[in-house]
Amino acid sequence: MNVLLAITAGVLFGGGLFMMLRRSLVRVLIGLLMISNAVNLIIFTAGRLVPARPPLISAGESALQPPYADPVPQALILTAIVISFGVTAFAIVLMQQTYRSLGNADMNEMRSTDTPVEDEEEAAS
Amino acid sequence: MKARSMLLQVAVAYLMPLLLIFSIFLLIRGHNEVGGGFVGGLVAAAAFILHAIAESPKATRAHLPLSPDKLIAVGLSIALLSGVLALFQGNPFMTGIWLKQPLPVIGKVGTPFIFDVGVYLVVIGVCLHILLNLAEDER
Amino acid sequence: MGFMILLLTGFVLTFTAPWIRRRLRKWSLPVFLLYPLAALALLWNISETIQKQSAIAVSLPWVPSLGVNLSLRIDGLGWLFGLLISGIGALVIVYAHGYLHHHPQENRFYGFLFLFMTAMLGVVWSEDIFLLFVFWELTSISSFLLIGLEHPEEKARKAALQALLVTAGGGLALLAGLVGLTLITGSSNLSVMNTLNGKIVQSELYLPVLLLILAGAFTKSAQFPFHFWLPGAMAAPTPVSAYLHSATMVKAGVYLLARLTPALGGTPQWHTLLTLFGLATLLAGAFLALGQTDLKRLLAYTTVASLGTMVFLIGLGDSLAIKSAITLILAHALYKGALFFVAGGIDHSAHTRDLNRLGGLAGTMPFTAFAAVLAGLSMLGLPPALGFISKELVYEAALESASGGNALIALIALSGVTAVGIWVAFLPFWKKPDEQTARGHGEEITLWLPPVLLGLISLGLGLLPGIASKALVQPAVEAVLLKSTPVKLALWHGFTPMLALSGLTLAIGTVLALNRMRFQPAVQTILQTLAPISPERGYERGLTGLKHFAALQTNFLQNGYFRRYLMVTILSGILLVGIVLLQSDSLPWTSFTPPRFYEVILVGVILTGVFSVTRTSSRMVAAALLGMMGFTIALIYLLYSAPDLAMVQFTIETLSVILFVLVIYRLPQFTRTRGGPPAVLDVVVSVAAGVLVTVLVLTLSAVPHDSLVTSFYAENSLKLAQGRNVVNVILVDFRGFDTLGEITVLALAGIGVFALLKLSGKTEAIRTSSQEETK
Amino acid sequence: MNAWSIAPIGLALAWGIMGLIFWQRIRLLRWLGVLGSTSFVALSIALLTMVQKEKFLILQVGAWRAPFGITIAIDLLGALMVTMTSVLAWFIALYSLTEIDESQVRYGFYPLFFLLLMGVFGAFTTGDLFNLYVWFEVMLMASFVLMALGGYRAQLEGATKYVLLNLIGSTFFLIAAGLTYSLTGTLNMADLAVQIREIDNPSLPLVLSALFLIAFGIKAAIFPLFFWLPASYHTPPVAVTALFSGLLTKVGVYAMVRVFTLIFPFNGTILQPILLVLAGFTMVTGVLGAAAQWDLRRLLSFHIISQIGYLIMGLGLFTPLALAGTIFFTLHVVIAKAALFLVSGMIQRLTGTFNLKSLGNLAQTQPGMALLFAFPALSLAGLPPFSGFFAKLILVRAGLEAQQGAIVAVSLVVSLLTLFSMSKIWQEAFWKPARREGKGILPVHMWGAVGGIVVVGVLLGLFANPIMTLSLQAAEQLLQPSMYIQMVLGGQP
Repeated sequence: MNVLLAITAGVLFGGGLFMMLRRSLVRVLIGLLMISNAVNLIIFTAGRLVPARPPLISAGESALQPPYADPVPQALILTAIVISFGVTAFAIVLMQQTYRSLGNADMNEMRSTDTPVEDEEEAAS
Repeated sequence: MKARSMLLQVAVAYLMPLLLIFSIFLLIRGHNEVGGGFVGGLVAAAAFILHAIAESPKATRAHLPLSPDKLIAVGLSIALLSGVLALFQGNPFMTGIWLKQPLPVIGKVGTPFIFDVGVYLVVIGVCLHILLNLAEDER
Repeated sequence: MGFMILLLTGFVLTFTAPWIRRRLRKWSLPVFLLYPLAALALLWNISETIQKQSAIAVSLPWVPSLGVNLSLRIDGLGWLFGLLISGIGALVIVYAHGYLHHHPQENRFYGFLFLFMTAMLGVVWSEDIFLLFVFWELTSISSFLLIGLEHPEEKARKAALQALLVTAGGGLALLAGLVGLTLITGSSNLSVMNTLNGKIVQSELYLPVLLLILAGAFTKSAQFPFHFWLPGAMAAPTPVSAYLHSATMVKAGVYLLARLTPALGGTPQWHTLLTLFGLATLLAGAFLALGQTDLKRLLAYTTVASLGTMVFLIGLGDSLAIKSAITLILAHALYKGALFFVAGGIDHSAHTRDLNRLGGLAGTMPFTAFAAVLAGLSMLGLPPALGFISKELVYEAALESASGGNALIALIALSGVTAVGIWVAFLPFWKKPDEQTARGHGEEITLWLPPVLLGLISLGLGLLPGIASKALVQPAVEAVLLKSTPVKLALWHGFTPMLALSGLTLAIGTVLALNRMRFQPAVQTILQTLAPISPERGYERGLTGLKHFAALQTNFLQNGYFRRYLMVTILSGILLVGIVLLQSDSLPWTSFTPPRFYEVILVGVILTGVFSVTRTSSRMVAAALLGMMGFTIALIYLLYSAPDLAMVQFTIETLSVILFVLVIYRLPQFTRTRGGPPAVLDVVVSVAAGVLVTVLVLTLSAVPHDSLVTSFYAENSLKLAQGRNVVNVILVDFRGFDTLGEITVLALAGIGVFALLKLSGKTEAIRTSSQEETK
Repeated sequence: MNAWSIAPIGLALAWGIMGLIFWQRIRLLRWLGVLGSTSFVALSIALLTMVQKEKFLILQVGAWRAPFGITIAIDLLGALMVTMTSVLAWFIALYSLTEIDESQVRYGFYPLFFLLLMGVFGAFTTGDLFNLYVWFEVMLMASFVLMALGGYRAQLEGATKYVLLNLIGSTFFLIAAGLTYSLTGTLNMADLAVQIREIDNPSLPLVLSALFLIAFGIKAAIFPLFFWLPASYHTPPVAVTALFSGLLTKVGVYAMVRVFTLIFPFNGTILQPILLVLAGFTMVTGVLGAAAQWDLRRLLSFHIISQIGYLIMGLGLFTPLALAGTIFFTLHVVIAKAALFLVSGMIQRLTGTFNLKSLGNLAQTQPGMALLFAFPALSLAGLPPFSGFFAKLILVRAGLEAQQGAIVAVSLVVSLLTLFSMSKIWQEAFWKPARREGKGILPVHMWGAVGGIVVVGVLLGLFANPIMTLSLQAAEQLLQPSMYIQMVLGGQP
């Protein structure tokens, strides 16, 4: 099953990347969201999935009884999910503001900060 | 968010307290069962967002005991202080300190739990800060 | 110790001199003179030690961890150079008080001058080669500042840059060479290195080190083909030209070669390279000089020729050649300094330096004319000036060098130099004035006294060759050769081949000089024909080429297309990981277990979602698909025993979709990529990245591991951390510190969104400063 | 003693929270900035002396023994970096008193400033791989906001690229960290060092190293992953640019140094030549990029990339001397670069432009500023007796010792081009006749801040020995990880 999930994660990642390579700001955003989901899935899959119980110590026990799912990747992913939520929330709003300020949602039109400055006085005359 | 429906308003009026109680429940039991500060905070935030959708962001703000940005500050402070407490015992930062006796309803209380409360508050604060401001930002 | 303090004072003066000058006005002259005079006094004080062929050394730690120390050592060579630097320096200060009076940069000039003087003294006194390098580069910097003194003129700026780039470029080669030298010898101490000739010469690094050091010395001393910056440097005010670009700084390279002779010399490579470049420079300098009409350029090119001669002599390397080189250094510094002063005086008085417009100044400028004659005698190599002795020695060394060709080349070139000497020293004063001639208006004592003094010294040393040889030349020669070498200079050797050559030189030179009008245009024509392949043009082409290439590559790389950036970034990742994967021989692989039915369904949903999302052109559909994929992932988490994860994923997905929908309405529909470029590459890269990720997951999770960490948590979650939900315990306790960072990120996101929403859009209203440029 | 190692992070968070509490009190916040950074300077110097004495400061957070909890481990490198950060932050805070305008303060400049520092301190002190990721994110998130704070069009546009490309970097990091856990079952760096060495198949760690190289390479802006930097660095207020130039890319380099010395020593593998080649290209493309610019700040931004090449070169050579070179070079370049950016900010304030073509004659009108520019500029070009010279000297020496003549040659040529670039600024802004005269007077604290940082830079060159010795010691520590491992895993909690 690992294999199937690994492929899924790969497809999600590749698909997200493809979307990020589009020109439309909205598509780029969608790609970003897909990639952050893909990464979590990657870590999850890499954390060795076996049929197991959730990492909860049941009443009466004093320790986890095997087989249990590795809680560490879960904790890591949880942290990662929350972080990426914060980051994507910011990114989404940033894109919105960029669009508003530029009046354009075409990534190819966003080049002003890279193209060399014109000579202002010469340009003026 | 202009379109408001009567039905939704009524539903939210009942749902919101329920959701809030559920979120606190998630927070408290998180140490032993599925749940925790994150999920609790997210659920609470969802409750307020629902309210904002049904009524208006402004009305929701009126319901909040603290403004979202203050919630963030308070939450962070609680989280930090819960870690600092250990220093007074001469232990490393964030070493758990537990009350000997469990409290009723809440159960065992220790600094990790207080830390989780901080997390809970930050999550609520941030989600509301983002979503409310975004919802109010009609241009 | 006094020397150390002296150098330190020099740096203090660098920064305080402009202020002193402003406060004291003309009284600054005596104050400034204190510095070179103090240097002279210190040198005078140790003269007995120097005469006894020993040296003064002092050392303080600087960066001992790198083996770089403030070690000074003043031996005969350093002593002679020290005398020249401080002596001529004192005269330059006097001269500049007259010459630069009312110059807008006057005050600053003295700061730069002291910086230079100190740096130059440091170069010739350093015992640690890295300390030497420090001072060496400081001379380049001060030279840059001084050449650029007239910086509103574009010419001055260009010349300054040219000099800086050439000498600093050489300096970098020098640095590499010096580092190489320390690697061979294990020391950065010059005296130590100079005893390790055998080790150095046998090292396989010898040739590269030699080439690098020569590159440094040759650029500094304006050897062909790096000579071109020196005439350019004549954009500097004349006191600067006299001091830096004839008497002292340009000799730093020569100094270094002399200094390193015991360490690096004595090999065929050394001999060949130095004599070759030396002679080439001598010829080129002499020939180029013949084509000039500007006094300072004439002098500059003959300086190039003299520097070539010095390098040639050091290349010969025997005691006669070294003796001759040292004598030439001394003689040249005296007469060339004086002639530059004279040229400056003429310029100051007649407002031109063009030979064609000068003449008959002897009447209005008698003292200057006197100085010119004194210095001219030396330059022409006429007895009894020191220049005569030095020229005899040059011929003697050339003749001794077994190759008659050397002497012939020297003869040709020195004849040219002689001609130039006649033009510079005599034409402006005694040529009959015509209607083109500029009128001079008198002379000032500050401008004629220094050259007269230099000329008199030159004459005096020629008349008393005993003093010159015993006191000045011999200690220096011995310091170079590291052995006792009696030096006896004399005006009269009898009728020798050298005397014949001297006479011949003078004769040819005079003929050339007298036929200037016929002869000079021809030289100029040749130079013009050669101009396209001149090193100077090469430098300019290199510079323009560099600028073009820089613009080209930057526009290509940093082209503003985000897609391209992302593509390159991802491709590099794929490439790098791919390379590593390909060159590793065996990789473990996860075994395939047949999936369960509902797993297939969930995976199918996600795959469909991915596929549809890439195809859809509706924002809402995309949002819905995103949500669908997110919730399916939550189900996968649930399925694999991660209920906490599922719950968080579920709620966060909900919030994200709300957020996304809130925003997406404000954004436009997808841009239609009107036919657009084919996305084949995008597809290929995306697929490759996806495949790579899958492969990575499968290989890296294939090796079984038993995590100590996991079992510790399983064991102790309840016992030590009082919680049954192990994931939660990890989050708030075991790894609670991560969570602290994580909620900080969240808080930052909150602040950020708020700031974005409130601040943007008000753009134009508030803004006055930083950003208007870039808009 | 060990308990102090948490202090930078904790203190930064505390100041950040204070900033949030006094949200709208502009004047108070401004002084809070100076006060807070003063406390960092004091703290970091104390830490540095402690580390000098005790070699390591190790703290097991929550008293969980390594590798079960998160370890904070400050070695000499970490302490040096923290000190550098604090010193830089102090000058920036002083400079910011007027540079950051009111609206930016109102919308969170100071909390962001402190939390950015928190992330940076965290990254420099943590001994846990995933924790490093978290601090990276804290730092990045703060930098995202600072980048966009102000909301000007160019800022938003620059920030968009900055954010997206850096998120890709984070993605690589996260994947790499996850896979590392998958391979070894641990995240503690010291424990990882042990576990990785026990893995039979050497290509598996190598694959991870490649992933980390890309992840940190993006953060460090090496060739060809640097695009985000020139696209965005010139858009925020100059104090922010100076702060970023000093910290963000350097944290990337630091992470590389840490991970590649402690966990994945890569010497002898295929990655070593790759790293050296990348270092060369980074230097060259950066400096050529600078040569093509006429906007002062863009020009300086491209030089950041070029200088990163030198740092990577030291890492790629992988000898004690070379690593010491990287460390010393980092300290040098952070100070010199920040000084140059701040001077450019002063120039812009006076003349209203960053455009070299419009500037001119400042050597006449602002001799003091010329001096303040000249020192760090010469230092950056590696001329003696400034710190850049020693930084270059040590790298050249290490390169020749390792018989890597090619990279040494490249580094020397690039340093000549750097000099060219600096002299271009000098010629255009300071020497040539001005088209537009500067007007007005700059506030005293600005002169103080820039003067101060320039003096620090000059002292770093003139009295290079103490810091050089520390760098050499730090490099020794890095190349003998056994001590670190033992201290973390076996030492007293």
